[in-house]
Amino acid sequence: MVKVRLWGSLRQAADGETEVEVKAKTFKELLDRLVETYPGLEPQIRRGVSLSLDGVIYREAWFTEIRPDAEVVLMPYMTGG
Amino acid sequence: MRYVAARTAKEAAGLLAAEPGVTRVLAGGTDVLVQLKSGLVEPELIVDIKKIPGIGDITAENGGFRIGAAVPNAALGEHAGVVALWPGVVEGANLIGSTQVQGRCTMAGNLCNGSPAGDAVPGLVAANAVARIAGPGGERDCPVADVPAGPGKTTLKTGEIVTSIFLPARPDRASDAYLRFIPRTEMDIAVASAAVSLELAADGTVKAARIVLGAVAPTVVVADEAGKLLVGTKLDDATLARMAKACEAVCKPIDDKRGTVAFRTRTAGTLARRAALIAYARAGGKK
Amino acid sequence: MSLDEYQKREFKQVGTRVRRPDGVDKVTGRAMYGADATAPGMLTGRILRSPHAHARIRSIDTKAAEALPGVKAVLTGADLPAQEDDFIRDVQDNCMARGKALYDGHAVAAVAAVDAATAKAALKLIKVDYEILPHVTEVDVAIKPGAPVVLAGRSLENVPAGMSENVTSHCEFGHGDPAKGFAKADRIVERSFRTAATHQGYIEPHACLASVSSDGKADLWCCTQGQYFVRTLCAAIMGMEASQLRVTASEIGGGFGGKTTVFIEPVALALSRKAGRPVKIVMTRDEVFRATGPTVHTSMDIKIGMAKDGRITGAEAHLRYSGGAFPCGTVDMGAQAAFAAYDLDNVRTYGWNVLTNRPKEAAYRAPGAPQAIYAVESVIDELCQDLGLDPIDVRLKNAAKKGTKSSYGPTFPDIGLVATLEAAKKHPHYSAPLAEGQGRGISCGFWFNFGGNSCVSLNINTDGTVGVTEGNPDIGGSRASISLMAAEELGIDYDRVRTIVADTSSLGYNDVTDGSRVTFAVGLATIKAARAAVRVMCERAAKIWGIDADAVEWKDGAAVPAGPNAGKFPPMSLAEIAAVSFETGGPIAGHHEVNVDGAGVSFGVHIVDVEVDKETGATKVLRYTVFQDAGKAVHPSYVEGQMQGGAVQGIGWALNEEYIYGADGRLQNPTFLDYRVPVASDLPMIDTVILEIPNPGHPYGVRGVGETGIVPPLAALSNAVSRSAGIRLSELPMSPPRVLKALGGS
Amino acid sequence: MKSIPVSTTINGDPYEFLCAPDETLLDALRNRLGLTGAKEGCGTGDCGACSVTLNGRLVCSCLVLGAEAEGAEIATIEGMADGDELHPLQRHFIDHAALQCGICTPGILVAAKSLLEKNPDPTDEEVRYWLAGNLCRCTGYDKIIRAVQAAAAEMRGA
Repeated sequence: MVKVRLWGSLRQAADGETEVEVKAKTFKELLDRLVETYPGLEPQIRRGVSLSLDGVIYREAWFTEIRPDAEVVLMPYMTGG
Repeated sequence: MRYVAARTAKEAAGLLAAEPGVTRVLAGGTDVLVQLKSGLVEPELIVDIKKIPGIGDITAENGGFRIGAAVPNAALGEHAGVVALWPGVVEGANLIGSTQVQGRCTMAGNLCNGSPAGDAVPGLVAANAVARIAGPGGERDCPVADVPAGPGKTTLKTGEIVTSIFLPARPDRASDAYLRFIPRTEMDIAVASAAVSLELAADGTVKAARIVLGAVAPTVVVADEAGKLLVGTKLDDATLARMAKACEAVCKPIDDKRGTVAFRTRTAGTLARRAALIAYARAGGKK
Repeated sequence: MSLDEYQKREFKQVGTRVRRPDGVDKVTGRAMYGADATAPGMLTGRILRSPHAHARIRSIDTKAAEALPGVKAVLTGADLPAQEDDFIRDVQDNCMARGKALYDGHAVAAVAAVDAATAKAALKLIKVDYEILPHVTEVDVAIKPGAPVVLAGRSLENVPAGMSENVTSHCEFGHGDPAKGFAKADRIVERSFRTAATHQGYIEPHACLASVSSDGKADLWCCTQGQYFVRTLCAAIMGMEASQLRVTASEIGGGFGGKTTVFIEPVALALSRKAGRPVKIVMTRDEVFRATGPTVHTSMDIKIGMAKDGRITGAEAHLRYSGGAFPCGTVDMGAQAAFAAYDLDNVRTYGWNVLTNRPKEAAYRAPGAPQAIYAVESVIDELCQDLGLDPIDVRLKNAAKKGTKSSYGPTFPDIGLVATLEAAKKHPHYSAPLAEGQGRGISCGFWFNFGGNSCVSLNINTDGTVGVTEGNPDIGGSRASISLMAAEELGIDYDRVRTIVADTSSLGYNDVTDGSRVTFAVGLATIKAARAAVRVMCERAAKIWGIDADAVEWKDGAAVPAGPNAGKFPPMSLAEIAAVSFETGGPIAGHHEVNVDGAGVSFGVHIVDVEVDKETGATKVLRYTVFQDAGKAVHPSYVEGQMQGGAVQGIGWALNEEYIYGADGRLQNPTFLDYRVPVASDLPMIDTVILEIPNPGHPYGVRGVGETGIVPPLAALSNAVSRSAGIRLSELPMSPPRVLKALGGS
Repeated sequence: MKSIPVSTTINGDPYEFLCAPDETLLDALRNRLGLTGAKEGCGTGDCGACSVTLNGRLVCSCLVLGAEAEGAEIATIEGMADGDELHPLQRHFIDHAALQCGICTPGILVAAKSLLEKNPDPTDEEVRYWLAGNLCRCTGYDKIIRAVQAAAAEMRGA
């Protein structure tokens, strides 16, 4: 299981939690599990999310491996200037 | 649209008078071409006056100078005689636009553009400068102060063009100064401005003063009362404060993207005070 | 990517100040920008724009325009296809209104004609029947229930019930409990701030030349920060296949985020398809201001509690951003960045995006961050003043560092904020005496930096020179830095490498030049492409020597046997291997395609001294110093240039730049005369101090440098002006009328 | 609108072209003569990207009618280098990293050359005020001022 930190406004879609646990070994699995467990997260995940893994931000990268003890933070997908 | 480079002032006046549509006189073009670009005007006829003999000359006359209507302000600033006699007029003229604009823009154009914020105009009015006007009926002289009639408007009649501006002689112990306020250090239109022309008595007190404010009313404003307050003084702080208030009293500005009524009014007084001190020092006054 | 990319090394090329490859063309006037392209039979395209802030388009009559001799095509929104995807539809509807004009300047029709005069005349013949609707241009008005609705039905599921339909999204970030934090504070400051919309102000107006053939093949030349993204958008709008549309980026005359999307390109393509001839569109400056993508305007409430010793106990921000008439996510980035510089136990940011009748926002250098950080850094400065604390000491006491749980979630790896603050503190500027009436301000700044999709192809020419092909328009000297990295990796001179920017048909997809990503991400791809070429060269040397490829290594620009057991052969240089490449197996190349992650965040600290004229409210900037963590500075001059340019854009934002709307909802100042970007005489020299804290996610330790520099100036100036004038300012820009009013002078 | 024939001298070479009466010199240079080094950033004299000299005076070519070029001497960025030898200003702009995107560079170089002809030893402030009509959005002007001063020093033989 990996602990995933959500940002505040996703709380309502995740039973009021800002930290949830799902079983996943990769970024893609993580997203799939999140959508299965918390369907309310689907619209945001479809719009795009980034993933911070131990402080490094990944914008896509489905197959990024996630160790069970890794710090995983979901972030909005970012665009810049 | 037609473009004609007139060979004489008479030809220019005739062309302009004969054209029933919108016309523009082209000297430096720094306002006319902006109007064309923005689509603000679509003239039927543009008369370029730069080829008229003598119109690009500065000539000494009766202790003063006659400035041709096509003299670019950069050339004015390079003329040591004019700079020495009317430094405030020249500094106003030289504040218009960039170096590039200075290479083209003229005092006569600034006057005829009719903007209350034109940087050359307050100094000319403070100097009691006189415009020479050529028209279908011949030539006439008109105080510069009487040319502007409101934003974008002048008292010039159909077919009339300004051919030169005369800056009169002035006595010893006299000088002038011009200050404007802009948000940046360059490239802006004046939000408020003030020209002050002073003549001092032998004892260093002010003998005559003429204060002219820009960008605070539909045309430049001669602040007569404010000027009178300076007479007989050496510009002590109390006098200057009264003078600034008197300037504020004649301001009737508008609120727009460039400044508020309150800001323009307050700043006009501040600039008049500062310009008076500069003119006073230039005239040899010692406090 | 991972955090073990970085390896400490001695650089030979990287870090030197070489001449840029585009230099001679740019100083001689030869460089080709967007408006410089021509094509045989080219038509001139022009766009008709709405004079209304908000109006229903009842009908558009184009008959008279079409009948005008010389007019070859007329276009309206009805000519473009319906789009399923919200994002594409918004881009398309922004390029050409459909149903409603949503802001002053919104395109409603376009023509292509044989020359500009005919096109201009044709626009006048188009009759648009408008039904004028109530408009709203201010975020604080648009957010209120009952405000005119700009676009209905666009609120996301995360928007709390009961708000205006103009509120399209809501976000919340943070951890801990600010209320508990405030309870521990000795002093709490709560203030509201507003920032005006600003424009990137690139000097080159948007320009493009489109040529669509009857067989469906199309070419588009344009000034853009991302030719591939232009292709994606235009192909979707035009219903074309990506392979049929080749987009070539011209030299770009500034972008700063504003050229990351399309405005005129689909219009030119559609006109060209209709007319059967190439069509060129060049925007006027008026069009650039009214109808491209300025940044958001904002309204913000900040509350920060501080203990007497300077420790921040609690922090909260409410951010209301408006990116104009279409939804945007900029407030999310502002909300994440607001408190990123600090190690806080109790922090919360809330953000709302609100629609207004203004042009659709585009990115502008660190989008969303400067505004929020301005507000936060202003309140911190006020707390420092109230508690009698040194502003750098307070920031050091609270500074985020390795291991800090950031206000937006992730725990920071190695970051450079403490080092940057310490450099600022010990710099002579910080301790220089100030004269009476002068004020000194400081501020921290932050930006995430991006990686992203990057493709690089590197060819070893037979004469020993190297061609690098990459796909990101060079906006700040990236061709030089990419050449430097290729030269470094290959062990050859910089002068032997030439880097070019490819069109969309020549390389795989590249993300736009944004997020300060190019030197980092394309640089990484370049290094890996060079390594791939090195592997081939080592194999060739091995073949020539008759030894195992594993027994050859690359050293100082040459293949050498790897150790005494490999055999004794003299080094074989790149040029020597290249010279016989045809004989040893064929041309040699390396390439690398990757979606790069591992971008390193960047922090900056700015110090500024100002003097406010208390009689006019005018601010003079006296001295300015920028400190920024760049990671490895590949080309120090260009790093400095980014820092200086960002600082000056921020100075303009702080002092004079603003979008001014009239009561009629029309933009009042769409000119460089009244949209006042800083001019040379407004400024002092901008001193720079580069810190090089390596980014663990890049082989050379590179971070992005392009964006962070615009973040600190807003608060640094505001804090300096506040200290000089003896008042607290809370609105940008600090134009003289605003400052004089705050001083009670008018 | 009837076109006007214009005979002029550009960078020392004779040119003849036809232009519309309301056509700017900038448009004539760019669209009729292929001299695209002067750029249009604003069309209203506020950015300086179109700077050229007209009879020795620095002007914005967007504020000059093409017809006014009749009989005039015009100098543009294309005439600044001597063959393949760059003018010292051009060289120092490259060496001092005084350009980034480069769109303002031709106008700034033409303006700076005109300054140094008038004032070979300007102060930084004089350079800044002379160039105030040339907007640069990339550099913050710092490196531009330094490059102009370095070129001025070289040209003075200092």
